[in-house]
Amino acid sequence: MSELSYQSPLAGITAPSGLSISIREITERGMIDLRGLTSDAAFMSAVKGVLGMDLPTRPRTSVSWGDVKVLWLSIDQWLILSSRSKAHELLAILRDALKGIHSLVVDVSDMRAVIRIEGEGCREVLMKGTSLDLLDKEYVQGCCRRMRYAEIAALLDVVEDNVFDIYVFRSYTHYTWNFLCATAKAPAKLKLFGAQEVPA
Amino acid sequence: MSKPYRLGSGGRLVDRTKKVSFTFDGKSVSGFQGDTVASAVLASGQRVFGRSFKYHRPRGLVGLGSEEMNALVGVGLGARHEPNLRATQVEIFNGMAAVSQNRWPSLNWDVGAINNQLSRFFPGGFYYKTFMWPQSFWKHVYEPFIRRAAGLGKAPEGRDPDSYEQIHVHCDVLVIGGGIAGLAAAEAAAANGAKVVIADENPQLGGLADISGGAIDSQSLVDWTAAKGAKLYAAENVHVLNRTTVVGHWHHNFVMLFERVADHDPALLSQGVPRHRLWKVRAHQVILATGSIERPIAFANNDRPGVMLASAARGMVERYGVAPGSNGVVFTNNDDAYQTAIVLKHAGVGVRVADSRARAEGALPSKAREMGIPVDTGSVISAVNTTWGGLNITGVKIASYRKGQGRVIKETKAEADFVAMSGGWNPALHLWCHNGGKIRFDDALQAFRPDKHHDHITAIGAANGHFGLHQILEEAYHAGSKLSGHGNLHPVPTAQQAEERPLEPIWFAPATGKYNEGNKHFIDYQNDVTAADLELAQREGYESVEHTKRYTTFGMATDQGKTSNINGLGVISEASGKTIPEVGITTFRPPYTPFSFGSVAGVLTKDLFLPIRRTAIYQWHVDHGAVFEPVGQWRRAYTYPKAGETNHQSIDREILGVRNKVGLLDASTLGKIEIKGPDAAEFLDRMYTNMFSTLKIGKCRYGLMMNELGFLTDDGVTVRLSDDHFLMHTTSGGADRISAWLEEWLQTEWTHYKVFVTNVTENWSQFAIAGPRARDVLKKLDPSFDLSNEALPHMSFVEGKLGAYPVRVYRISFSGELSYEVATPSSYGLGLWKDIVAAGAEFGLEPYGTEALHVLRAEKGYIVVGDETDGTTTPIDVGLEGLVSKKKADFLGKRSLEQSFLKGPNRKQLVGLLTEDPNDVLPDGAYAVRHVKDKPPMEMIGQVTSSYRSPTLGRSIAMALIENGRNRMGETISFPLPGGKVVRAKITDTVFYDKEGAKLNV
Amino acid sequence: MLVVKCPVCGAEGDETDFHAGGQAHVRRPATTDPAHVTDEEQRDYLFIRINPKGLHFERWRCDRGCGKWFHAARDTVTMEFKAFYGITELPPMDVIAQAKGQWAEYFEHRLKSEHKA
Amino acid sequence: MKPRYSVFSLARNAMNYHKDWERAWRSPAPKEEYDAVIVGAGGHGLATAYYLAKNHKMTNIAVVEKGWLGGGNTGRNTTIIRSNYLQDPSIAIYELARSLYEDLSQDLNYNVMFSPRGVLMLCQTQHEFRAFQRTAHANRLAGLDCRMVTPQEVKEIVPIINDDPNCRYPILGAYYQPRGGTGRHDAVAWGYARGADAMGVDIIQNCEVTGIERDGGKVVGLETTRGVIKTKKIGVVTAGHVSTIMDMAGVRMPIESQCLQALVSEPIKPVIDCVVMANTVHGYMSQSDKGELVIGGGTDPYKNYSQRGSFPALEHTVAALVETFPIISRLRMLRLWGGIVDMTGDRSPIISKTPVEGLYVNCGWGTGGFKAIPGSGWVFADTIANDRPHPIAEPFGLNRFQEGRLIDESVAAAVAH
Repeated sequence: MSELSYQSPLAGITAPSGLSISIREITERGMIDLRGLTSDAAFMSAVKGVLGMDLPTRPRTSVSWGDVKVLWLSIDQWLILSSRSKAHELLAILRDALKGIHSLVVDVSDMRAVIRIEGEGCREVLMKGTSLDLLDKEYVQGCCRRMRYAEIAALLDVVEDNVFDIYVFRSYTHYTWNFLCATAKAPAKLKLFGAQEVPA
Repeated sequence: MSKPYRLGSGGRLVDRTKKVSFTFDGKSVSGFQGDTVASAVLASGQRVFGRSFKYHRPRGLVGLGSEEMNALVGVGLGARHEPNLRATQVEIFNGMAAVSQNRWPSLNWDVGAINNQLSRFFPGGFYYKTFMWPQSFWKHVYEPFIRRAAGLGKAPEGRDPDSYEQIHVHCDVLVIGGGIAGLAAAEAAAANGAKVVIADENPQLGGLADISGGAIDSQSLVDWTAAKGAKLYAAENVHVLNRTTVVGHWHHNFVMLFERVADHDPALLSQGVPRHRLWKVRAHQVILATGSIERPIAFANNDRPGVMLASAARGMVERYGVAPGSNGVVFTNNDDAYQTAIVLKHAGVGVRVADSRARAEGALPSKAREMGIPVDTGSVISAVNTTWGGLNITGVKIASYRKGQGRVIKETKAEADFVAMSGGWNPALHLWCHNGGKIRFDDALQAFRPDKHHDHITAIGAANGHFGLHQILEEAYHAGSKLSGHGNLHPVPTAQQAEERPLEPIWFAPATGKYNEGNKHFIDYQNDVTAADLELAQREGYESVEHTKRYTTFGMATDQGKTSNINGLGVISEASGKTIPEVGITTFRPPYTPFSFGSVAGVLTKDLFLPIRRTAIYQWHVDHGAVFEPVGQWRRAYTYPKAGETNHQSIDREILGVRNKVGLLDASTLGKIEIKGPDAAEFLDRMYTNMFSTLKIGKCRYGLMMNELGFLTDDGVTVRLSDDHFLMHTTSGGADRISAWLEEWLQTEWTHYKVFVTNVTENWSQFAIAGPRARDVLKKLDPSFDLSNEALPHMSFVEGKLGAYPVRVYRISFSGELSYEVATPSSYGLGLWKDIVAAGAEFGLEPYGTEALHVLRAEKGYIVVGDETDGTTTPIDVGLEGLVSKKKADFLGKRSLEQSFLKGPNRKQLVGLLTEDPNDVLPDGAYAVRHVKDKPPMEMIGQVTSSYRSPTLGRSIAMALIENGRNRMGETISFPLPGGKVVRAKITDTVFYDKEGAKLNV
Repeated sequence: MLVVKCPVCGAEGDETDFHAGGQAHVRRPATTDPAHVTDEEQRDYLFIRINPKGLHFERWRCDRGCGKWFHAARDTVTMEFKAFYGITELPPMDVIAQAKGQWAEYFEHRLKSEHKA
Repeated sequence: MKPRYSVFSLARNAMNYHKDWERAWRSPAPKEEYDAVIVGAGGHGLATAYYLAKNHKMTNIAVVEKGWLGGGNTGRNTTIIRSNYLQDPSIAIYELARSLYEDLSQDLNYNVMFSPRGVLMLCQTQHEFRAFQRTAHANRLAGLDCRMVTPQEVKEIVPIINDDPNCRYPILGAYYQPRGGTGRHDAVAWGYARGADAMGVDIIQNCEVTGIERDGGKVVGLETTRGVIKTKKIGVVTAGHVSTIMDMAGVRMPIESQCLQALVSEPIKPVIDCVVMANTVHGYMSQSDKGELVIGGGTDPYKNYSQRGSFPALEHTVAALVETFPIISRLRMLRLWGGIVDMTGDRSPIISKTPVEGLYVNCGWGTGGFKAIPGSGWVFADTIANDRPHPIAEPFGLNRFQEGRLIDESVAAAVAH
């Protein structure tokens, strides 16, 4: 019958004007949830064989190789990022490579929405929703972590300085988007620390 | 008789070139840029700012800043009105509308002032002793009267048009207070490379430096603080916050800062700047540099407009170029207040000093004398004379005094139209105490000082009871250096300051007549608590300071006792013969000064108040006129009424559509959890009441979950994908709760299990296609798998494609009809949904909502956890003992089912109900009684759990939990309803439709 | 608001990023054999709680981090955390030494029985 | 007998500037022995003593208190009084208490300011609506004066409520108890103290219990910071500290002590003349006679004896109330505080004999104790005097936890405030 019609979580919605930073949806991203034991050498090498890189074992870090990026989620859980098409290949290869090894590989490409937050001051904007100290040196490229954002669970990936991807479960997409719009209004822009004007 | 008090020159904070006009009680007032409502109104000659809480006495300005307790004003109009603001903190702007409070009809003529005439009948706690008869009068007569009289300002009208926000900040050192001590500590910490936040409640830094004598490195204190402030603003590792009050200190150095971002400038508000911002600061070290608060002296009628703190009097002159009057008396027990006399004299204001101490030989008193200011030592003010109604001071009486003397021996009249009083200074240690800091009494200061604290907080300067300039600087620079985490000692500048002689406490000045015979020595001004009230409370046995406080309301006004605290303790200690430390002090609680609820809510209002979860089909539901119902945080389509249909008609149509043709339900909210590992099957056996290790691959099984108490918490269908791989469905509300529940047991109890659990709920859109034509609809969608009853029988599963769409298909039914639940990745959900709607059109497919779903399942007697169960219901109660395994050694809740009450007799059991009159629909939750009586109480034997009018059966049906219900089949029971109607219903089994389940296996 | 530190992944943050899970070291008697659990044992397991004013031992979950459960030792008056340790572990000996009353009894008994085994 | 309080006595005393008022209660030293000792001079303990003396003529008794009387949760709660609970045992005890409140001021000759201004429990979800409907049916058949009201009626009763049908949690209706309301919390403690004292009860403040002396399974006395006190009957009524006291007698309790917070706004002229509870969003609000908005919320999720709560718990309450009553956005928080509440496994109280003869316990009122004070004291006094559970107290016995006979009010989607 008809062919596949893809609809991203924020389809049809664009950022309002008058924001201090840029926010937009990242679509068509493939995501695989991988669970396994780092203590299981067979698991670790099987995964390396497929991804061509070691899984990040240092908490709250990510590693990339080519167009694949792996985010550390827990001591036994990772999120593998790629294009949607690549994710389908990877899924099959991984399942195959992990046969007989205690693990769980699930395609979760449709489970989360991805919102990209860019621009000078975006750390301050995010700190209106999280209690993490995003000004700390820990939050540089290669850092990722789960967090409580506004009232919900979110995953933060530091893409580069002043570029963040925030992952939220799909049903919360509009809530998160609206929260960002409310906290990123230009008149409410903040710069923490650094030189300030002396008030009249 | 009032006259303008603006001086010809002076006023550090006002810009005389910029006129600002606003209204006070509708009267136009003009001031200068930099004025507060307090300074501008005072400058206009207006002495009275408001009326007191209980006696409605006229009250004027007492303080200079946030300690102000009398001059409270309402600012703004309509929805932008804000009551109870301290006039001393409100910066004026053109067009501002300010009003006085708690008076009617007007400030100068207030009917409530009758309370003052009758005040002798209203001692502290009087209302506990009367208003008891007749019984009903409290609610209907006395209380409404009291409530109207009380309450200060008025609430705004309508929804707040302004916005608020919050932000989290982390720092090495948080410095609270931008006075000399705070600036020095911040400079030292910053110089050591620490990340520093420094906050001050005022628009400008400097604290009280501008009204304190002395110099630092031969710079004036004003210049020194200005220079240090500029340096901090410029620093890369410092964030300076002005107009920002630190309102509270919580566990682990969590500190809350309340910033008034735009209150002072409506232009900012109209640009969309948040009105207030709440800063949630987590600091490694907190430095408390909050300074000190001057205390009044308790003398007769010390509340008259024109009686103010000495610091306020000189502050008005120095900062705003406003004189407190034309001729005044400084009443003090310390040297510091002589600065006020000196400042007033310089400004050309008439002034004399009454000093309660026998001798005043310090540098400041000597200087005052040299300037020709009359100084009476061993003297107190024994009376304040006013015009009628107490609006204006006409003079005072000065009496000779010796320490401990309670009576006036000789007194002389003195001309005066204002009084500047100083009873000494109290360290502002409120924040020290918020999180349990200990304090101790300092005899030299006659005040409490910080002692021990278990958190990382350090008090310095006046807040720590140190008033000597050199001592303050040394302490501040040391603290800032040490607490920076690096600790290179910052050099300490040298200070020049006149030495001061110690104060002598005076808790109570003798008055003409006896104080408890009519004279009023106010301790807590706003709440009208006098020394006599405190003494009475002690005498009546309310001995604990907390009792006295609550009995008299001392310290409970909007200033929370900032100025009254120590004076009250002094009076109590004299009345009780205890020392002040023995009397103890009431607990300081957050906030330091009141802050807006709007800032606490931040942006979490309106649609952001709590998240709403949407399925991928949400917008389609909206576009097709769905009525929604919240299910947890989800919004689910309740029904889809067509033009002219009521919800009921729409629901009936949807039900019959499923029974006779085919319906489509968005079931995406159902929880979906993948469970995999060698021990997955055994693990499920532990979690569910029934057996899953025996489930065949590709088959589905309905499972029940109990908590450890033996009560039902969730249910759903689980499918076995492969030998070690399961996919579990939970209720819509249950997905997160149950996946966390599974993780908890894996991690904390059965840690040896090799099982992984991943919640994939949101990855899938899932639809139920239910009804006799369901298979026909799917066939049209070009399935990649065999849909026949043989290949895909009831309770089986297949993975494949529908056209281009990857799908998981579960042949399960919650309606009793032929039914498939089809799951596809969420991004394809809307596409597939639309295709199904299109493909189903020719078979009469229509979407149905949650209410139809509930009726359909009720017709089949299927339970809904949360409807048929209520958190105290076991599987046996709802007739599902068949699903409680006898074989399994252990599963959650098994042991509790053995407890005597859970397996006892007369438990409520789930049954069906058919009302005698098929048109009677029992209300949800209606109770059946053992015997109908003509009036309550009646003994209840159970309640309706679900009740509907079934369009399928053309009659009402219901399910109920009835005491011993399963042994009462066929019995008729009675439900007495509101209005006296009694509905009788026959107890049946719970399956009303297709008892043999024939329609499931077609 | 407390600052909690997960001993599993090292994440440190406000209590709102964590989930408080009640008293630590509560034994589930049924795990061994439900049939031989007395009503009293079941009651103790489900309801009876050590409720000390002072040092306490409790469970937390790294709710917005690695998702793992762990143990914490905390003073219920000052709210200071004395230790964070694994969900299958006992507290550090120096912290056990500070335990009082019912907790002291518990650890004494527990250490004895583990010593035997 | 003490001179009675009245408008006349007030006027008489005014004539000589209130010099002749007597103490509201004495400050006695502990005697060597009492017929019974109540541990804890909060509302429940003082009411127990009052009814022991009044109803059971036991006047040789004492109430010992670590701090100052009424200084615990009695003086820290939001003073809500209602009885519209779901479960029969709850209805019985809370309605007994509510009906005693009706004329408590007259009974005690002390104005406790019971103000039956009505309690309105909002229904903001279908599920909550159904749950309250069920409660309404149960309460009606139990003889309570309660009813469901429509959103329009809600708006009439509380004009400042947000009645926008499109808001996050629209008002679908409410469950209303017209004779519920509030009281003056301190006055309840003080009134009972004065009344008990007048009948000869010794109220001994600043007297901390350090031990419970037993002899072969029976209590024989108390060790206190003011010496040993002999007695054969001890009633423990110490709320958040009950575990500590009971531990002295070797009785372990199904109790956890958590922090519950409350706060007040600055005083404003009257805007709301009833108690509104919004359980879905965990907030409730009323207005005191001083004009302060009195606001309460949920408990911290962990043990806390510090009487200082965590801010997030309050934040959600305030956000919820700003949404429910938009005008409060510009009002200000004046004071916030915490109390140590004793939570049981089923969130219902314990009024019970114990395995130790002569030792009785009354606790577990958690977040909802104030409204129960008169009833709780009444049945606990009877239980102590007759050494058997009062019929209304019986379901609240400790044994329910091993029988699984829980009294769970949460099933009515209501919080127990």
